[in-house]
Amino acid sequence: MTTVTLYALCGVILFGIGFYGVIICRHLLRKVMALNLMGTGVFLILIALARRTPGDRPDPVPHAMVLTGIVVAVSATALALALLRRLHRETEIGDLPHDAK
Amino acid sequence: MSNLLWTFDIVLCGSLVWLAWQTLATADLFKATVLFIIFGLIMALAWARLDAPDIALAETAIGAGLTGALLLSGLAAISQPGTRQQSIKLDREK
Amino acid sequence: MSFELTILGLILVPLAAGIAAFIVTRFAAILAVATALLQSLFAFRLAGYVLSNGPLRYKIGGWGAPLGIDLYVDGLSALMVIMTALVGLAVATYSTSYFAIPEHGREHRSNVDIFWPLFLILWSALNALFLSADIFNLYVTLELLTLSAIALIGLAGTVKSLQAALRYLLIAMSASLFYLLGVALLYSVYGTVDWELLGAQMQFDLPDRCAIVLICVGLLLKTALFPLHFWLPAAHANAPAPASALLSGLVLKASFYVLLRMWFDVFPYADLRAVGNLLGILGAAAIVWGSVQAIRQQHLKLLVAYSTVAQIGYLFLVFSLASEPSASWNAWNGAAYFSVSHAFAKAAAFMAAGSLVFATGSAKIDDLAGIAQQQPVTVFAFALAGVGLMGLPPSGAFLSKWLLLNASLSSGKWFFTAVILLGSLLAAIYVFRVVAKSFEAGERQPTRHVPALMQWTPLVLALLSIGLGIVATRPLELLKIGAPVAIEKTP
Amino acid sequence: MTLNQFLPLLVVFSSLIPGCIIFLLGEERRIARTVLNFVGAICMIFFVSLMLWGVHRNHVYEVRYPLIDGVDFALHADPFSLLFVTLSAILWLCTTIYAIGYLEDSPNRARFFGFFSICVSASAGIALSANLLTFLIFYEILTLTTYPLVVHRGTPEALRGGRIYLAYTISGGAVLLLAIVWLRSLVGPIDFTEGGLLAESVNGNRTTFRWIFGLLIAGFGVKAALVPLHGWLPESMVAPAPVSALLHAVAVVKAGAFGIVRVVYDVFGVEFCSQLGVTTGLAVAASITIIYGSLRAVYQDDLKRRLAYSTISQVSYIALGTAIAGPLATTGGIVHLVHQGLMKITLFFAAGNLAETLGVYKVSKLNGVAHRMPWTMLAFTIGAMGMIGMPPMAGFISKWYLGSGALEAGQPWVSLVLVASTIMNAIYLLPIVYSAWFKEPDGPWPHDHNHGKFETHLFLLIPPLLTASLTVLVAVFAETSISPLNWARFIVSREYQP
Amino acid sequence: MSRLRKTELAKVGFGLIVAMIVTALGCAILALPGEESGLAGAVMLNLDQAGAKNPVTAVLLNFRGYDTLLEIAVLLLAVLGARALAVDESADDSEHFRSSINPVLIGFIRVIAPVMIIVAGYLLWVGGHAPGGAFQAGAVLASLGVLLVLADINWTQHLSDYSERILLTISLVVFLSVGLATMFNARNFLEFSPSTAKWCILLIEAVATVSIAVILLALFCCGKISNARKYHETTRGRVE
Repeated sequence: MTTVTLYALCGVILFGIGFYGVIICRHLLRKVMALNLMGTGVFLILIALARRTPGDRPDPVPHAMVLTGIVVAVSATALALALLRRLHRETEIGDLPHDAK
Repeated sequence: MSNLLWTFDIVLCGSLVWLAWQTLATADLFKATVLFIIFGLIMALAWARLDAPDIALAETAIGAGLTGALLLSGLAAISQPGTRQQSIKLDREK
Repeated sequence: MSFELTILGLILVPLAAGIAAFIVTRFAAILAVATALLQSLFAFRLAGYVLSNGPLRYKIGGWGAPLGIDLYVDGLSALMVIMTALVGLAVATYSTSYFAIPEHGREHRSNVDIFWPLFLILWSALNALFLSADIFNLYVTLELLTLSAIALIGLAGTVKSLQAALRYLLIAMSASLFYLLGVALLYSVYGTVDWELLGAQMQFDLPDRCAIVLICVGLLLKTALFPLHFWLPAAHANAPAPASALLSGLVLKASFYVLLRMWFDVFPYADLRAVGNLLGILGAAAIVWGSVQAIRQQHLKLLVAYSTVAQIGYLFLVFSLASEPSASWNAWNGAAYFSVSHAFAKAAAFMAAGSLVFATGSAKIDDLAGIAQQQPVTVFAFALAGVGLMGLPPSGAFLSKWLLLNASLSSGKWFFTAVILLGSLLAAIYVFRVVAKSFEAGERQPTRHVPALMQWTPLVLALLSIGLGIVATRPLELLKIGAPVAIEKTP
Repeated sequence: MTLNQFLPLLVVFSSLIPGCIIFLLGEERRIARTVLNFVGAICMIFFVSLMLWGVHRNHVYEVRYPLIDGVDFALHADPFSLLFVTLSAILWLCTTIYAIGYLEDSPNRARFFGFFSICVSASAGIALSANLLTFLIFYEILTLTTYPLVVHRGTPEALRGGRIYLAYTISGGAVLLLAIVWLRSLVGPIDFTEGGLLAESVNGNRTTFRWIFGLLIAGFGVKAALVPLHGWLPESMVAPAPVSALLHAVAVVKAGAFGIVRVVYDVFGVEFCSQLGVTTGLAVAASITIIYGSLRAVYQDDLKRRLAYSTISQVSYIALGTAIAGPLATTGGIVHLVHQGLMKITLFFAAGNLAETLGVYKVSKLNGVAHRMPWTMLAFTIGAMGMIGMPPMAGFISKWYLGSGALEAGQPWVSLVLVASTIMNAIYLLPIVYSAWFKEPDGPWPHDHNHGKFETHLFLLIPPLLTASLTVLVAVFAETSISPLNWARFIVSREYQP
Repeated sequence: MSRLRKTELAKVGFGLIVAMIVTALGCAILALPGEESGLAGAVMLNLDQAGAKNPVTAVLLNFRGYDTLLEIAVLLLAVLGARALAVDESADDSEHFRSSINPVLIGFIRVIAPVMIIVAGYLLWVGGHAPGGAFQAGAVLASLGVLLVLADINWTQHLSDYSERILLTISLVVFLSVGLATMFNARNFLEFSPSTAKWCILLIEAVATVSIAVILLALFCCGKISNARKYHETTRGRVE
């Protein structure tokens, strides 16, 4: 096992934990955090795998992709929180009703 | 040296996974948010370890810092009473 | 005007217009309609280039794949861009009236000011997605699309719409991450994210399989294929009517387009027969389940939204049907054309539904009794759109179903034949439930006056969805250009 | 492109365009609407006569437009299509007059006349279709545009009738679609061709073709109201009288019957059908329908429902004539398409007059009605006699040809069916005539509208008298060159060409 | 009780599914080739023409600049969404507005603000050849803004909504304009000539820093910086 695979596997686990949290956690704030964890997992996989280059300089393309991804994640988080605030203002509840309607 | 790094890597990964799990598992939302921010900071270490200083910087500033601030302020906002009456009115209008 | 300006214009003009509409709110509506007109022009010009030159690439930044990002246009993407342009034009026209109504502006005017930039950026995202040749760039455009869609849903400001938007956000963002992880795996194996280069190399090893599954799951979640559709009805039914039209008509098609592209151009689809059959069966289940749910709904917009769940099912039949070489051409064409005609019909249906809801002040189907007398144009538009949904001749959906039926018969997959026909019958039931209600005699209170644009735009769009059945040769000609090599090119 | 090629399209447009304009005109523009209707109807008759003249001289009228590769939308005028389209055009004119009188001062007339005109273009389109796909397109348009007419009144019964109507016809359309796609996927694109085409292109699997034939007949049988697919017809009698008269007695059911004839003769070919052994099945189904329809008609007290069951029974004469597979019987079947149309529309007009003027809907309330409305009942009587098959009325000719055709083809049991049906025709129609003329009225009429000089509105009176006289004329002048009978012979001579 | 068991069951079941996904992915990761350079070679080959010595910056703003353009649009979208969702608070909570201004915080900010601005400038400049760049610099500036908001330092009162909207969008406008300007030189969209690439990138990054900072701050303030004060009133309770 190399460092690359260690971190990549760590990323996979984070992805799994995040996905589990998005679906299973009740509170919306926690779902949002879980979403971020999931994203971090993917980013970790990308960056870890980018380090498999022969030299000591990692592949910069995944790095750029991850930067893009981080920005997307923060945008989504902000939007989710804006929705959450508004929803809370109007209903005082922090989770979604169970039925899908 | 290599063994030391190995240990470092394993501890780092282990703590990342543990923090992630705790973020979702703790009962207290505030605690979870703080754990999440710590997770972000440790993550920056991981980025640095993976020769990704750009991302380490971005993660500290955006991932941990701003996302954390957003989460905290969101948490604060939803800890206050809302204006429920209005919501019922809004609902009826539709 | 050159090809370069056309293809860039399709992406950048709405983006620039969106920014402008955000800064100078006063002229936002005029700007949007002008942009929409320009986009239609661009879209047809682009199709012209494709028709005369075959598939084309444009290297952004001049680097070219794999280092840079390429834009790519072939028949399928050109057709999608035209669809976006025409539906977008209709939605823009409709929205000028819709958001001029104080009630839709809600308590604060800022909603209206925000709608136009959102709409234009969404448009830009759609075009960017249809014209991208880079699967990571597709991720970015998908995100752009999803975020604008979420914001549009939230624009309604009701509790239900907020809940729906949040659920949509969580699902769609996880879906994006699935997709991104798939892309990451593919990149880490092949070192490129250009789909043509990927398609040329792709194997069927474990990482490839994982990537395929991840990408499929992500896109299925975004396209709301049964049983992953649970987020859709609430989101589409609670958004403001123009937004519903965009979401059901166009946004879903975007993720379906990506899947269609990936499946036939990137994935080794000959090896995916089992997955394809599974998708086909899920599609069939979606048709039945969505239609039955639509029949059971009490609210007009929910009915239309469940109809979307059903109609999405037809699109997925292609993955099963196209695995037989004798049927692949018909199936692929049928699915591509179905997504276009459904966009028109569904957008028209949602806009007509929005007008009816406004006229009666109620979202319930039961409150539509006898409205045909007072709102003949809108009811007629809804009924015509319904014809497009049922797939009765001479609508575009009819020809698509004809192609799909042909494919199912020539591949011997009788099960799908039965489902396609059953779907039409069920669609007839839910459409005529509304139409029959509107014919009901009896005293009813006078309805509110519906602005002319909100009456006629859905009608024109519905007529277009019918017209698609009459002018199908040209679009099908266009589809041939750059159609996946794996597909037999002769009918 | 010459005008010749466009003529079929012009026929369709001559009612489609007025229909669309009528929608746009709105409710209040009564005069414009009336003018448009008449202009359209007269244009249609004009174009049709042009084509009649031309087809007789072997001119070819065809428009073709590709929908997708290998699938054409095509209109084509052959003698058989002209027979149907002429009938539609003439009866449309009559019904338009009638409808203007009938719907005077009722709401939603723009909607009514708009859809009505489009229905007529749909049936003209059905008549002129050159292939099954085009046929299906117009068939579905007919279904859709008839629906608003059935539910026109918006009452719960009307909505129920509409629902049943749709359930039958849309399912029929789906079955038809399946059959057409299936057929096409086996033998490629085929146009209607006199004498049929399939015989040459078929190799092997006959069972498949039997299935397809069955599906096609089932699809058309819904509209032709073949038992057991007839359920919608009595229910949609809730529609206003002009709708029942033109659409349910003529356009819609005839579209189904027309389709059956097309399938047997111009798609499969009568030879091939016999080889497959499907004609007997069709003949039996038609016979059962004839007997069943007549039987049920006897027990109906509601006048329009009685007529509806009578329609079910009579339309199957056409299918029967087709199935017997001999020149004489086919002539009988085809000419019955026209004759039955003329007679049945007369009956419906008359029934509508009774309902509209006097408020009489039931057979049992008809006593002495002829004293109040002699002209209407005269038309009714002529129609009824024709239905029974008395000379010198139209029905006699059809039955005569059918009967002798059956004997010619060596299927004498068919004449038994004819006899039985004739007897029952008499049982359910003659009592009406008798009580109307020879019984005394029971009392004042439920809603007696006084229309001054005439027994009812003039516009309501002219059409039945017109169609009644046509019923007589087509029979009296059956041997002249312009009679429907002669035209039917012309058709049959081409179908049975070697 | 049964409902509880049901949710427990769902948790376990879903956990198993996730475990399967994770296992499959893990196997896929282990099956990947151990050495793969991806596009690193191509990037290095073209680095001297890209106008930035830091390969990540080169990829972000040159090779895949189009992604970055769209990504800034994503950020803007989030602001748009937040603006649409923000509720215009009425002025009724103005009384507890001047409740407490924390003197320690203000003192801290006095010290830290110049440092942060310098750091941001440095990150922006250094991004051309070493780690750093617009996102990082923008994020630092935004953090400063957040601190100011938290300390109730009302620096936004002279910022009209109009100029705020311009600040929010300026980077997109400049990015688009630079991209289009390259086309006048008979080049493709966003194709910088090697000689001017450095300056194009610097210009874009400089403007992007401002916009990103404003956007991120706006996201923190429910879409509108000018909302900051009112908004802060509703949240401070918990944060401090």
